[in-house]
Amino acid sequence: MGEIIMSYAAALRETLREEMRRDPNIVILGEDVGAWGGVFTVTLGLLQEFGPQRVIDTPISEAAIVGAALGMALAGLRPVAEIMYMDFITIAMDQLITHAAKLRFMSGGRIKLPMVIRTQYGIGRAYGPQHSQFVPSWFLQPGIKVVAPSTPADAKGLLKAALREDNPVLFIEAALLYETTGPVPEGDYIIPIGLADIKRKGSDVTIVAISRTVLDALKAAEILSEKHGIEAEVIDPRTLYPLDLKTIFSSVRKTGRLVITTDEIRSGSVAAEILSRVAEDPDTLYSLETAPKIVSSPDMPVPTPAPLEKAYMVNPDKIVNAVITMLR
Amino acid sequence: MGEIIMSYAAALRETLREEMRRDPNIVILGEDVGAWGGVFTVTLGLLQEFGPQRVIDTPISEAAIVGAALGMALAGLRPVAEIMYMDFITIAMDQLITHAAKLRFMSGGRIKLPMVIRTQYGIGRAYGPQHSQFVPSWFLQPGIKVVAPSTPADAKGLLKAALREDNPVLFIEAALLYETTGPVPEGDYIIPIGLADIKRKGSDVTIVAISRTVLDALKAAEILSEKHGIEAEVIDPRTLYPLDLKTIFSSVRKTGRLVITTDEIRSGSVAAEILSRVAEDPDTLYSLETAPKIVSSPDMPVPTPAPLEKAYMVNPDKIVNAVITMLR
Amino acid sequence: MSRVENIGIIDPSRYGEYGISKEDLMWMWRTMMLIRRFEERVVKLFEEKKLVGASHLYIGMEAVATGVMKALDKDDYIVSTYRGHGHALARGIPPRLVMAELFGRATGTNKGLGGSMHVSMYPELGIMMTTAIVGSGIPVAAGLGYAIKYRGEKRVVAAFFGDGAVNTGAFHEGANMIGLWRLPVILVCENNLYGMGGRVDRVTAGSTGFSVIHRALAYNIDGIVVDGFDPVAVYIAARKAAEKARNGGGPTFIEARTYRFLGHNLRDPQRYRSREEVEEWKRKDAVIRLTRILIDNGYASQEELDGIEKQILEEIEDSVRFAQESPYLSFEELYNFIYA
Amino acid sequence: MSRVENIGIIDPSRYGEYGISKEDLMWMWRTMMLIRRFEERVVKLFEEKKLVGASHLYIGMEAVATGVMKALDKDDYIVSTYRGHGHALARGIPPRLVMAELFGRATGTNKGLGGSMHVSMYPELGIMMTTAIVGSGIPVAAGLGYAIKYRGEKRVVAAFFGDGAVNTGAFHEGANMIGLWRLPVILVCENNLYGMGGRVDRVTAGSTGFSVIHRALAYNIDGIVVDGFDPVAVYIAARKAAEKARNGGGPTFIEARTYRFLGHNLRDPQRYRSREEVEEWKRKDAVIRLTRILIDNGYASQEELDGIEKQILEEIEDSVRFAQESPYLSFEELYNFIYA
Ligand SMILES: Cc1ncc(C[n+]2csc(CCOP(=O)(O)OP(=O)(O)O)c2C)c(N)n1
Ligand SMILES: Cc1ncc(C[n+]2csc(CCOP(=O)(O)OP(=O)(O)O)c2C)c(N)n1
Ligand SMILES: [Mg+2]
Ligand SMILES: [Mg+2]
Repeated sequence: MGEIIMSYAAALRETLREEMRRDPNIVILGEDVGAWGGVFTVTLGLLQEFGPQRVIDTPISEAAIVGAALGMALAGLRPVAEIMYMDFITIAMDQLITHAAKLRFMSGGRIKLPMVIRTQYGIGRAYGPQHSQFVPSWFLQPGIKVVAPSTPADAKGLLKAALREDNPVLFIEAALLYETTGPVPEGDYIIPIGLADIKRKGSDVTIVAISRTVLDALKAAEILSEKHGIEAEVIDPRTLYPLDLKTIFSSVRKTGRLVITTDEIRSGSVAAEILSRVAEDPDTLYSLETAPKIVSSPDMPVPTPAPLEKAYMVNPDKIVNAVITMLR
Repeated sequence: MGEIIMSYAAALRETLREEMRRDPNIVILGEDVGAWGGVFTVTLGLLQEFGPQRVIDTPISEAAIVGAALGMALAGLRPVAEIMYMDFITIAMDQLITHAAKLRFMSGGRIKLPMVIRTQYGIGRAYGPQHSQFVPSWFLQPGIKVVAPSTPADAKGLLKAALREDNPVLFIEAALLYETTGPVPEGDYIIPIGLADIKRKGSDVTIVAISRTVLDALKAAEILSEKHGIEAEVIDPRTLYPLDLKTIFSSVRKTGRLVITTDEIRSGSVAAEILSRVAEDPDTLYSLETAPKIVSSPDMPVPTPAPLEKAYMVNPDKIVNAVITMLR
Repeated sequence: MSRVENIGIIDPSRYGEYGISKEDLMWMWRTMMLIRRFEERVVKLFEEKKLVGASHLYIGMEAVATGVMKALDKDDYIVSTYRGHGHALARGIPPRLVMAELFGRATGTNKGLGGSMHVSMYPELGIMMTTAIVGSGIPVAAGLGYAIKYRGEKRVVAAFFGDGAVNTGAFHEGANMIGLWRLPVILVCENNLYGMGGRVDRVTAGSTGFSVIHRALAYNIDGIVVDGFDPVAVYIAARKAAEKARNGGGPTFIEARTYRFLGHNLRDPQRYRSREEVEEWKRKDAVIRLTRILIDNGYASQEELDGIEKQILEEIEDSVRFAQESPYLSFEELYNFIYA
Repeated sequence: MSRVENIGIIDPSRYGEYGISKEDLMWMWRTMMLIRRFEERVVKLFEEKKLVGASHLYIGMEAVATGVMKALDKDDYIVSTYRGHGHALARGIPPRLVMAELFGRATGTNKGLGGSMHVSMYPELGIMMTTAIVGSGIPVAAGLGYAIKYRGEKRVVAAFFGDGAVNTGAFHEGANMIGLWRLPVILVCENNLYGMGGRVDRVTAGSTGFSVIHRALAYNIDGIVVDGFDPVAVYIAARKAAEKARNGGGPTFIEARTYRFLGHNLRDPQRYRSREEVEEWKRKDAVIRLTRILIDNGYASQEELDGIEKQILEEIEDSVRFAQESPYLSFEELYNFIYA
């Protein structure tokens, strides 16, 4: 089958459409997913095609959105709940962490929870500290799977996988990614959850890049190659839990150098988790020729003013600098 | 001034009493902190001494308990809010992370939030997955400070510090610690927030132990010394955010070996955060003679049956084994 | 606009009118007695330290689960709580499984992994979730109800929760969805006057007479306040709610007025209430009352009832033996239960 | 038990009876006009891409903030929202500071760190918190109210929120505390019919006539439904609520019935409502109506008003200049604001 160039938002939308046509158990619920079409257009037009029973505009009730999804899943539906901004997931933590992640285990493995929670993080749009948080590390929790695609193709492949998974999947998008475009395979294109992707091959340094920062890492890799003759290998874990450590470890063992990039704040980040796994693995640790480095947001709430937010965020130059300092 | 032997719970209780006598702005709020006296007796008798205006029994409303504390702090009171089990803090995440941690920053530094959130984690009592979670890493967030004392003396000293701090402090206790006893200095004993404590000196291996596992680490250190001639240095960070990395780094540089112990699940733990900091620091990294190791709960909800919970938890033997494997 | 109805104790002279048969009554009596004796045994096991962990007992409240479960069909969904031993037994989970779960054994309802606070989780009989987090079951009930409506099924959801739960955000958000979407959900509020130490009037704005039923109206949900010491009254209330829900009439909030005779759990020093108050409430004991009705109205003789009770006690002892002889899961097996 | 009162548009003939002076009216007019023109300018600045980020405008709703702020004292506390430009200006924060904040400059209300969604946070004038999270301000209002009561002060708290907020758990938990503890809090619900695209009746169980006032009763809070296009009516409602609160009478829930003339924000495609509906509501425009009243009843001439408007426009242009000429904080300085 062929490929079509489309935006990240469109890839998600078309995937939802395809899967909803295939599986009548799939229902979408969330704030303004219906008439509005989703504030980032991901669900635009689905209400018209599938009707209000399957595309459900909810009250402003994040805890109940996730809780209701859980109930639907228990009854055998396959809900896709949308939490408009990742900041608002703070309100649904009980339902996600204390229930969705644990219910199957507590039941002795007798129930299944085929549910997807879609959300996105909003940094980069001058929306301030309450609409810019990216906190995937809270969800490194047994019982949940966490994915964070960086390209339209990955968005499609991972959403398809999530919609066929019988466990709760937290599906994290990024506001700055929605309008990015790329080739997307047609048809039943599925990317297994738990598989990292080598987005660029290289031998001098490994850059593990999370979500939006994959784009920065790829740009940085080009600059490094063109201006400095450094060939970076860029790995996109894509699934943040469970992590595909094998792919990361073997790249690091090859290059001997590691930079991890993320839009999280440094402390308690998934980047820190990855780094700690590398440090705990003797073979990978001993292969390090220089100390690894995390390029992330600093430990500070995001400053709202656009230029300060820009200074706050990861960008290709920061990654280039981290690599050059390392190789100097 | 002298010292008195008392329990961890009593140390907290007497500190609250002393501080409430000193500062009329201190009020306590939470579920059953009044007539009941707190399910772990920490606030027992305070209602009788200070009255219902200062020891406030609330409805079952964790989000509003923290939110109301925030409002009280904005008005210049110094609330001590209790969240009965750390599991229930999931319900107050919005108020804690998106508001308490960020409000001062968003205001351009013009407001202060003198508030303490006390909570405890319940593992070790066969209460199951919804009453045993220990999730301090979620709170490694600029704007908040996080402390987790392991001894009665530290409990007192850090609570005094928290009650004189003008920032939100998350104060994490452990159910299994309440009845442990130890010497507690009398009077105005204050331990600065942000200072790790070397609980035992040693030169062969550094054990960084968090909260309850400090007790396990100390027992492990004795076994290691007596049976294996290995001298472990046990460091209790006490404050989990901001971390006293200096003390940890210099110990690791001295011993060349590092084990981190915690009742968290492995992924996304504060232990992982500490390890990542060690790995990112060239001098400390290069001083490592073997790969460091985290001894934690596995990535699994806690199993309720007592013997399985016991197998699940950190204990001195697991720490001893980790050290011995490392030194072999 | 929603309305509130009151259903007091049903006089035995009216059982016929309500279609209450001898079998119904005998089932109710047996169920309540099973719960009572089972939990008394559990208390003893805790005292003997044979059981450890959580212990939220249902003694005093037996009529509520009994009346509600009687009104439900096999296919209906239930959301239960940490105070769920009674729900489990009334729903018909074999005592062996319940006891084995309390003992944490692999033969328990949830292979021991739920324990006391989740013992009633039993999808085989429609108990889809049992939660230890106050209020958290209500949004889940909304989701279950939505699924029923979406599929055009005739099932209903019965969601149990306490008086204290109505002050949680989760309750509010869930109840709003249930009222808004007219979902086939029965909200069963077990109002036992206290949420841990918090008496209804001290924690619930707007309550009068220690009732929380005014909250139902906020979500356009019809209310029924029912005497929670009469299983017949509770059954009638639940039957009415279930019928309405099955016929597309939407949700009902049943407030069953009851009381727990023991502490919140076995660690509760009960400083928030007096011994006299407890004794006063014990006079309403549903088990004693129904015993008297059965005998006084000729439904059963004391001997018959004693015989049943003996069976129950044997069944309970059998469950203890079964549990104690059952193995735990091995630690390695646990990894199989994290993901589907 | 709590009650609900209705306050419709106040006929100018009754202003005297309510003690409404010419100064009051002129202040209200000026305030509403300032908000209107200020925000029109903000829209333009967004269109010109001179402003970026969030943009929740208050146009159409000016009478609400105006009436409420008029009723508050200097020492009172306020909790505001992401739709806070109007609250800021009505409370008397200088336009320069507001505009500079929108531009993210160090001279703004919050040194630029809050931006549009937090522009009204201004402790100097009692606006203690401005939240971008729907419903989250209500528990905070409870805490502020508790502090007032604890200290025996005469202050009140006015907490602004929208119709959509009443379905959040945070609102529920906070409102319960406010009603339970009889706190001196005025809950100001700006019911503009929609929460983003969610029309009141489609998201709120139990609403009738698109009102959410029934929710107040659930918490034993008295309600006042007021015409939100009449600043005088809003003022009278808020004054009444404030007096009651100061005298220990407890909380009031004011539902101001209003409408936003623009989208939820400037990115809103407004697929959920028709252009006709918007035009219909615009006929109620509070600014136009008060202008007519002032002139028709001889409070002011068109020329006078034009003169004031000219001043306002100059003040706004000055604020834009001021903002654009102001510096940003340096990145290093930011570290000073994380901890006290
Ligand atoms: C969200 C949450 N907060 C606090 C607790 C601790 N807790 C367990 S039961 C309980 C009281 C619940 O009261 P109620 O709803 O009346 O039910 P009851 O126990 O009386 O049956 C509390 C506060 C909890 N489990 N969950
Ligand atoms: C908890 C939460 N959920 C969702 C949002 C996104 N959001 C911002 S404003 C809004 C609508 C709020 O409606 P309403 O309370 O009526 O206030 P209005 O915007 O109409 O003034 C929503 C859903 C949010 N900010 N916070
Ligand atoms: Mg109760
Ligand atoms: Mg609105």
